[in-house]
Amino acid sequence: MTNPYVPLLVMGLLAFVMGLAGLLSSAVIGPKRYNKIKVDAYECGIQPSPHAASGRFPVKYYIVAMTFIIFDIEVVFLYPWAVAFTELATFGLIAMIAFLLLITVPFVYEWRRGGLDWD
Amino acid sequence: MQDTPLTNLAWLLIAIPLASAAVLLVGGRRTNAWGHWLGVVAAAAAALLGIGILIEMLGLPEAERIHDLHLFSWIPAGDLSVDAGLLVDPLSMTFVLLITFVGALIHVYSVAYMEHDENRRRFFAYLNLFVAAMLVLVLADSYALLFVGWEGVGLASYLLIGFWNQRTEYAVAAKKAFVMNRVGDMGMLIAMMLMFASIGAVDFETVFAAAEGTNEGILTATGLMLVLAACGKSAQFPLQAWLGDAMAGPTPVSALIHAATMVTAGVYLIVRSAPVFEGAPTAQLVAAIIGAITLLFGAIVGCAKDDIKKTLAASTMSQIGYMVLAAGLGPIGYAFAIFHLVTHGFFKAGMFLGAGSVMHGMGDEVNMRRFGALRRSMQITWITFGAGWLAILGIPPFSGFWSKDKIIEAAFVGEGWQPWVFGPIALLGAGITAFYMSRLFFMTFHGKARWKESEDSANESDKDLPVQHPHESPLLMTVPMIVLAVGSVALGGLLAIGDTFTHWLEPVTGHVEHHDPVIAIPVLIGATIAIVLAGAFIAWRQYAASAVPVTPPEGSVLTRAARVDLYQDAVNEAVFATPGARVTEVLTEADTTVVDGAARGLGSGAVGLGTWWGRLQTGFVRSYASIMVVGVVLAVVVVLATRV
Amino acid sequence: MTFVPPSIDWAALAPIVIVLGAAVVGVLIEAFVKDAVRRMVQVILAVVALGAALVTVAWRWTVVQAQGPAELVGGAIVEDTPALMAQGVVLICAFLGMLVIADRVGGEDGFTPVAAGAPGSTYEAQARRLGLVQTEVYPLVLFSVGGMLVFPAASDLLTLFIALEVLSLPLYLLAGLARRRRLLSQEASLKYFLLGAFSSAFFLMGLALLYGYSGSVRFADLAAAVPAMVGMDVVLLAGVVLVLVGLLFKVGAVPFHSWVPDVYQGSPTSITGFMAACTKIAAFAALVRFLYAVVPGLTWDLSPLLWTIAILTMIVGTVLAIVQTDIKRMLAYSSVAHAGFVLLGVIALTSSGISSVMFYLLVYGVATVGAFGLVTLVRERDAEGNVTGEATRVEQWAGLGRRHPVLAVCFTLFLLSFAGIPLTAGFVGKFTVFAAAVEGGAWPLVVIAVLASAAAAFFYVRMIVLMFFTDPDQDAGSTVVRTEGTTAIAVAVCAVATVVLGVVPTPILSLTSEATKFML
Amino acid sequence: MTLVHYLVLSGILFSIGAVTVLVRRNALVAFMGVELMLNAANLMLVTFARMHGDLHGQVIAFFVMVVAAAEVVIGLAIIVSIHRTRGSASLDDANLLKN
Repeated sequence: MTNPYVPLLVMGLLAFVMGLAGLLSSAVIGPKRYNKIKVDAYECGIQPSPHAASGRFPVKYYIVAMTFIIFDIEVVFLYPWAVAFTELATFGLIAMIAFLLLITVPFVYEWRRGGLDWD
Repeated sequence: MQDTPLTNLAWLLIAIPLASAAVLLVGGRRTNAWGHWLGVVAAAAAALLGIGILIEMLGLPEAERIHDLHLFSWIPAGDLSVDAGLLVDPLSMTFVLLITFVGALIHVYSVAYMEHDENRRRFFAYLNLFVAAMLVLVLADSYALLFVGWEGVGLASYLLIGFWNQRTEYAVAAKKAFVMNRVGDMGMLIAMMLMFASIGAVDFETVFAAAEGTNEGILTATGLMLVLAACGKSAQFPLQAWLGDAMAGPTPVSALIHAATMVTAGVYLIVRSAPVFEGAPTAQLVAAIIGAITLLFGAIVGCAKDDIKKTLAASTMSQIGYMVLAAGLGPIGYAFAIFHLVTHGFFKAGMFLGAGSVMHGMGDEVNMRRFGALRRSMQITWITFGAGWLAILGIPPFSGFWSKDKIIEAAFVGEGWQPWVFGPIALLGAGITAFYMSRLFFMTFHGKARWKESEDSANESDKDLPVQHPHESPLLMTVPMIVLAVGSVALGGLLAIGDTFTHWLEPVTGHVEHHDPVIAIPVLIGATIAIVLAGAFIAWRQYAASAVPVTPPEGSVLTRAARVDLYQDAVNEAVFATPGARVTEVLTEADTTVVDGAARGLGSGAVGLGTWWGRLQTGFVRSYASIMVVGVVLAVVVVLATRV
Repeated sequence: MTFVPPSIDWAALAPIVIVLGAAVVGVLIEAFVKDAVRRMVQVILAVVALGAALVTVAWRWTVVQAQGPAELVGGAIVEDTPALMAQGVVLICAFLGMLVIADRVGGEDGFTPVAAGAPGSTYEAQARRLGLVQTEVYPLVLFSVGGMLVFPAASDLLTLFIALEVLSLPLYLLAGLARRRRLLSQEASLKYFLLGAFSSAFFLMGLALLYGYSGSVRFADLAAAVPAMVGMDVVLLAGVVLVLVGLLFKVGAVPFHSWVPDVYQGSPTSITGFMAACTKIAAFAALVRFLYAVVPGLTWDLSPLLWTIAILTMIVGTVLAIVQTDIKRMLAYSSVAHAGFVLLGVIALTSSGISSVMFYLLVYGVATVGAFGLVTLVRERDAEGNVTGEATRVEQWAGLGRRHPVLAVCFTLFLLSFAGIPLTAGFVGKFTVFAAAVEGGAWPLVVIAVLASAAAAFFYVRMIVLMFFTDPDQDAGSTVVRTEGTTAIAVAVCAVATVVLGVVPTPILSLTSEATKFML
Repeated sequence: MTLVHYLVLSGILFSIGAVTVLVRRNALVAFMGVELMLNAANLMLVTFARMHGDLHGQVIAFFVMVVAAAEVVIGLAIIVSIHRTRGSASLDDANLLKN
């Protein structure tokens, strides 16, 4: 068995077993005192604001994050295109323009539906 | 080859009742006024066409009497292609005539019987549907198309048993029948798969041609599965439980479906599959054993029932046991099985209609202990029922004598232990049959009346008796009864003398040399008649000459056992359900109207498994993810461990 | 190294381009069209796009019949008859499903007015008063259908992965948009998303392993590399198994099925019908292509696994369906069981296997859309007699056959088809699949399948008995609401198809068997 | 064969991600586990690309990143809306649908 991938499989299995062992041992040995605080998100020691149902949750940050991701994706593809710009020639240019236009569509949607208004 | 214009129209046999059913169902209330007559006309038209085809067929030489009509290509799937086609031959024509003729009579009868039911139109639609499906079953030229009819009659029977579905127990009975039939259907499907796997086709022609060269193991398995299918449809042991409950349906339904036609489909299946059984003697023997068990079982149960319809149902079960026994005896029995099937179709349907007539006159009472001395008020019913009674007893020259006696003779044919087991059982069954059918007849029509005409007849002993005004039924009901009675009297002799019927079936069942039974024939006939008369005499002593108590006496162990169908439900319970008592609790919660018997076995097993597995469905995403991971790991391990 | 731009045959891509293009236009409509007419515009756009795509698929079918199959976009997608057949079936079911989705049953949309509003909040109540509609549903469905169209045609693992995500991501959102029982709906959405993402991670790992094994993700290259198993077979087999897990998850095969009941129950019913039908069709088509195109050389290695999964799927689906008391959940488990039956045809690995699978999927898809469409119509009443959410508890359907015979008869028809009773499409479907499996030598599976379908008849029949033969429970009274007509049309089409395919299946069967003629 | 170490690392990361999904109760953390699995696959793709001297693996990694981003957007939307409804993002609180 000189297969170079065997260690890989063994490691994967080991990692899995370790993880599972931790899970099982904590389930078997550990005391079970679950409460709300213990399972809730950690917010820098401040009590997490519960029942944000009335709209106090800052959704705006989430929308900004989402907008960021739109551009993030854009850049991921712009880099390699820029590197191989000359070789890809017209085909690359047209494809990229189409891609950018498509990326703009959700952005337009967000803008028209008021996602960019802070207040 | 001669021209056969009528035979080529055989598809109309199915199309006519089907179209009528469609009109009645789609037309809705608008057809209420004349719908029942449309149903009658459709059945009668099919019967006339059937007679036409028969006449045409009689005009042909024997070798040309088998026609395979191709309709259309139904399921072309890879190597398997199933064509829808009709097989018109003496065997299927026998059934066509029985179904359409008896069917038409029962349609007529139902016009009066169902007169006060607001859903009479729907009832006729279902009846027509049943006739169409039954004709598909017997005319099919492949197992696949036969299966369509098979399911169709199941569905129609289910609709008709549950027709008076206002009452829960009727609905339960309907469901029980459907589910037990499914067990049989499973056998049918597996048999088809086996044929496809070994022979590569499911049409009769190819299968039968190839059966000879096929491995005996496969043929045996196929044959056993076919027997299972027959058991489900024909209420044979151990799938007999549904037939008694099916009596919850309207009486014409019991007469048509649960006596004359549908329940005999299993016999048809076995006879039709003769070439398969030819190569599978074990399966054949199993069929014979099942027939023998059922014929005794039904007869014993019949002795103790007080419900007139349930007694007749038990008797049907027992008589079909005779047919299955005959079919299981192989070529010597095939023709007799079908012959008995035909005569039984007549006399049993006649008796069911008679029972319906009695119930009609007695305010829907079914308990025979509340009848008695009805012969004066219902003379036509009495006479017609009497004809059926003498026929089933096998008193010469009534129909039953000619057919049942042949089966008893055939049961005594053979070598080794078999004739000495099957023969006496068949003989004993005839005696018991004589006892319980006479019991039914005397309790109903003879003896003292166990009801009174009016409230003030003031005899002290009559105080608790119910008031009844028995009266003869209208002409629409009595005429079919008379026709069937004539059949019960004469049909057997007519077809048996000179072996007409056996010759008629020869193109299908093949010619069989005469075999001598292990006991001489005259002795057998004498013994049969003697034992029958003895049974009838005992019944007369007990139920006609002496008073019948209105409340059933305690009875012997056997009687008590027989009253509860020889504990069939309890046995089913013990075998299937008790091991999973906890499981059954869950089942009851999950489905309070669960069917009992074998269905409960299947259901409770499945429910138990379901509940157990359902616990894995905790609702926690993380446990779902764990199941997936375990699945992935196992999948990788399985693949890597079994790699080649 | 010079770059050769791939030639793109736009005509061949037309079905996909039409659907995805309509989805993008739908997003722009969301941005620019006024509230009042937006819903109408979206519905028309979606229906027209699906119809046009269906017509285009039919046209491409004739082209492929004449010119043979072709590779598109540099080999990322193939156009051959199995792909077109699967696309056609997906589009038919999506079209019918769209009719159900678009229907404002009982005068109200099936979807929440504001998905972002917390259930029970004043914000939500306000939106409801204003009569807002979440019309994003329509472009989302179209995106999902776009993914489903690519899925069966993908011929490399990357395209397959992208298509998987394009079809799944919108469904995760759609699952959470129910108008009523928002908590259940959101929970369904979360579960579907998390487990879906989990399974696609496995799929991706499989992709990476297969890439490591062969240096390519093209199906053709992979197939070519399969025989050369020099000490690398562990990687190959692990990769294949992981990719299969991703596909089997979408199909809902045991043990990757646990999301199915929860998601089907919690999702808006019209969406459940759509995804139960279309996702399964697309995923099975992709599974068939993967098994046939990539790993025929591994049949012996994979068949123990596939057999086990098929058996488990049939048994678990059937058995669990028996104990359900919720109609949507019962149908969900029955769909798991159906996945098992379809797997029989897949395992057969013959050309009749492919055609039987296609036929079965069509039959199953049509009955599923119809059945869930009917579930949207049966509603509960609260104490004041107001119509509220769907009456999904089984006992609430008691006696429906007497009050609404047409509805009950249609539902019965679908149930009979699921149960495989002859003269319904389901019987022919089961028959062809079983026949194909027997032909492929898998007769023990067929025996189990026959047993399972016999047991399955139990709960279908129970439902029929309940509808026709049981007296309605007064407290659990249910009522049937009016449709705008589209659901009625969809259900009627499904019912007619169920009968026609059962009685005269020949034309469609010959079509599906032609589907195996041109396979790349 | 130092490249094999990357594969081992990727396997470990993948397993850690999978175990995270199984173990962590918080929906966001569980979701991070999924992302870890995706990125482990990415690492493997890139390593294999290097081993085969073939760029496809790297291109695929780009696509995977896009898909992961899209998944994040949708996953966050779902988790946020659940959090707003229930006031917690615990996966174990969401078990109305079961059996």
